[in-house]
Amino acid sequence: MYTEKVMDHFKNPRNVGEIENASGVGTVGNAKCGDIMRIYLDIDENEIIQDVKFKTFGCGAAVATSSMATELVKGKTVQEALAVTNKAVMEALDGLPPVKVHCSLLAEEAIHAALWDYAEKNGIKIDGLEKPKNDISEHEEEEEY
Amino acid sequence: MDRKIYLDNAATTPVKPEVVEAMLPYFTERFGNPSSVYEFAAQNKSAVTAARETIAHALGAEPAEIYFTAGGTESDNWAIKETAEAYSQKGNHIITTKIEHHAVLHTCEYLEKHGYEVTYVNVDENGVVKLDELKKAIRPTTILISVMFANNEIGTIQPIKEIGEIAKENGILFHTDAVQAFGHVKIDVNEYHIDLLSASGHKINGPKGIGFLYIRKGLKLRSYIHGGAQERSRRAGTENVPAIVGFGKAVELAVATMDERMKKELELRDYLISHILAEVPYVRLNGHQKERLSNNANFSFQFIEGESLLIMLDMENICASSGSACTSGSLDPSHVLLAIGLPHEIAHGSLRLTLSDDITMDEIKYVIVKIKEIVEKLRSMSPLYEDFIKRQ
Amino acid sequence: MDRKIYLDNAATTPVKPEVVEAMLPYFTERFGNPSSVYEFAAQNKSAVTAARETIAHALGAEPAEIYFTAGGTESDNWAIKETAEAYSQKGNHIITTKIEHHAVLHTCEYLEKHGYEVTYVNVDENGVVKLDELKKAIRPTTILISVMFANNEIGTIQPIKEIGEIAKENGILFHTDAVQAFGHVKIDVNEYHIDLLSASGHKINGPKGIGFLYIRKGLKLRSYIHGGAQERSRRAGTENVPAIVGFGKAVELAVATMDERMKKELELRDYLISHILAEVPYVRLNGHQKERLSNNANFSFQFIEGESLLIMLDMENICASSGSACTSGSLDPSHVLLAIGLPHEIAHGSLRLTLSDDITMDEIKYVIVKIKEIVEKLRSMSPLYEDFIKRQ
Ligand SMILES: Cc1ncc(COP(=O)(O)O)c(C=O)c1O
Ligand SMILES: Cc1ncc(COP(=O)(O)O)c(C=O)c1O
Ligand code: FES
Ligand code: FES
Repeated sequence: MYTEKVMDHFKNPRNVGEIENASGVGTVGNAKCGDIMRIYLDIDENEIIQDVKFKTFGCGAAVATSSMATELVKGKTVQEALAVTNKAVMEALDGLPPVKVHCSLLAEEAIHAALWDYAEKNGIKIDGLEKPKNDISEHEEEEEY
Repeated sequence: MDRKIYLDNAATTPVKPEVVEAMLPYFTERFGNPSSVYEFAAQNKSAVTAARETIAHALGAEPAEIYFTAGGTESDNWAIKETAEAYSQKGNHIITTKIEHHAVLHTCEYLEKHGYEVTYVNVDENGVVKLDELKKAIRPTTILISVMFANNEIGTIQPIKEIGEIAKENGILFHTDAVQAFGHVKIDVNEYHIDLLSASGHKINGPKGIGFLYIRKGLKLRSYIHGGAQERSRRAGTENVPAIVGFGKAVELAVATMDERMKKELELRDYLISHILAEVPYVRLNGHQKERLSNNANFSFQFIEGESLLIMLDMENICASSGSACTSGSLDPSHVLLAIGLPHEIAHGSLRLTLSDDITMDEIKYVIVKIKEIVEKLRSMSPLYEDFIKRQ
Repeated sequence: MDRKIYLDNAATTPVKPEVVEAMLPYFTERFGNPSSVYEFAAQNKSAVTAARETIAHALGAEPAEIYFTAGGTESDNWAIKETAEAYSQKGNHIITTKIEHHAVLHTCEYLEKHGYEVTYVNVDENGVVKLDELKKAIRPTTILISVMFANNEIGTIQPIKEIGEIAKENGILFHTDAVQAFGHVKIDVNEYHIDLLSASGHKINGPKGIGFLYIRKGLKLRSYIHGGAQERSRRAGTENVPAIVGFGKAVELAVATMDERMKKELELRDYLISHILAEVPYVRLNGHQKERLSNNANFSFQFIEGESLLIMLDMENICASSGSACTSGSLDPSHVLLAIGLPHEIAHGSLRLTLSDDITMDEIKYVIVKIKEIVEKLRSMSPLYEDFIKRQ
């Protein structure tokens, strides 16, 4: 069902855990599948993401996309991290089954939520960042024949 | 473990070598259409008759009451839709339960769009249908009660005899989806007052793509699949002779080994259940403690999600499932687990292990160890567990 | 002849050894439910995908347009009933022909009892549907035209492309029962404007109990068998993996050998037809002389009755049929033979011989000799023949 890359990230997820006193924490869920993802960011004064950790209550794809997303944003600037889309995460994993596309949205949204938290804590505004939704399930549509 | 430990026998089972053996000649040599005039093919008719007799015998039914179908799903569709059609003069109300298989539920939903009314009776926290609610649901227009014999997810066995009696007293037809029970539990259609019963070959080490519907003699329901005159003009389509022969063989074996098999499965299952409940924190057993299939164990592990658990078990060579296999395309938590009262996030962390008598006690011990390890690992990654621990 | 000469390939065919070979591992080893999460079973998904691709390719269709069913009959039921349901807003009229298989005819009759109107178009004396009549039958409320690709009794191949064009010009869906044609004749669903197509595994040396319905992308029709989410939520029931794999293999072989097979069958068939017509008096060939399946010969022998003929042929080790196998429970003469204008008593004396490329020219010669002998013998017993001779 999953690609080798997905399985690799699932078997050995990178950056699992928590960061004490993180610069930003974001938690998002998908009410439809019930899955939840949390991202911790440690951002330095140059707006560079020094460290990132995640926790996920979710399916194989959710675990793998969280892992890959943390890899993709680590060491990046806030603006660069903002540009990491779910598509980029999926491509980095060599793709996901159609029913699992929404799981990668969870990763994108969790990063945005953590960045939003960081911006709020520091009273700054990040260009192009909108207030994230807690529940991403409204994106989804029915399968068509 | 080198060997794959297959604990998903409720999804499907391997075909027994004896069954394959019995089927083989019917592919290449005795391939003829049993409806033909020539001897060579007409012989196949007796092979079909023999399988029908074996099956009828296993149910206390008559051979003429057994109609072969392409599986449990078709049988369920046939039983429910054609009862609805045949008895629509009498009424348009059907009673079923909230924990039926989708083959029953989606069929009932289809009928609801076509002028029928359906009551979905609740079950208690063990998954047992609430008989008082069922009785209260009966109306003068009720034409059918459809309650599954045993549930495919949580294994709970229903009080079929009581339900059959209620149906009989009220002059209502009674259908039971026995796909999970047939060959695993003793069933007598007369003792239990069953009018219609669905079963499927591949759940009892028979082939896929074959099932039957038991239709009590005298019932008016007609064909669901229209066409040729096969199955006494009630189910059209060239007879699937190899699969029918294989199904017959599988039933023969299942009946002959039932007592011994149940005994062995019970021992394994009870060891598994008691150890998981004792050794893993924040876990619950789903389904009835006693009134359950001898091969079914279903747990909910708090704070973790089922699919991840399954993949990790797979990495350890353990095949299991979370909810029913045929719904795994869906993201919704199992309707059965919601019906027994589990909140969404707990329903999500469910694990179904369905054994066979092929499993050893050593394998069960290995499975217990692995489940403990994996649950621990997944919890360490879970934001829900983190929150829970912090709240302590 | 020691060897049985099987000339009833339109009823069913032996499963090819390569097909059995391909299926075998899926019974006992790769038995898993393809909807499962674990790798071992998920692999079966790719086996199903591969079969779907082979089949789609053979039709010029896309894999996502192929839905596996339990056989041709189910496919016909699905196509017709669910088109009727899905497009009932547009109208309630269906056009079909008088020579369809019972899987289509009885389905249409069922719909007639449920508020639909069906026109059964006539065929000419060769069994070709009358296109002018078909065109005239079209109404603003016509939602479906269902015409079989090739007839199972007399072998006539219909002008499918023209019918497809008529359907398309009038914005009407077009279904074809290709159970007898698929794997025997080249079919391209786009070239022929086919929207729905039924086929069955056991008519092309594949297993029984498996078929498919081609559903053109974008069509609204929904499930006929309700339940689990298999076949992209359009056909419920645990996938019959061994049969699907076997079907795929059979299609692969049928496509690869089609030209050669047709050439050989044509030679045998034309020899058979020309010799029977030349050597037996009072006989006619039923069906079109040219536009017919390469393996079909269908004769009517005046003054004799089909079943006696079949039994006597069987005594000479020749397996044949009279009318379609699945109607042999019935005493009525074939509706197809009546539709091409045969009087009852001549329709009764019909013989269908359907060849395969497994047959030798020697066997055909033997069959011709035996038919001559038997027809003579039966005529010598026939009061009709006696009257006829006396009238001369
Ligand atoms: C209770 C129950 N009913 C019906 C079915 C459907 O049976 P099949 O897949 O053979 O059509 C199943 C299994 O999938 C089942 O467990
Ligand atoms: C033209 C035609 N349609 C439909 C069918 C039914 O196919 P099956 O017996 O595979 O259901 C047959 C054969 O029996 C046939 O010849
Ligand atoms: S199914 Fe919901 S996150 Fe994957
Ligand atoms: S005399 Fe036997 S079928 Fe009519």
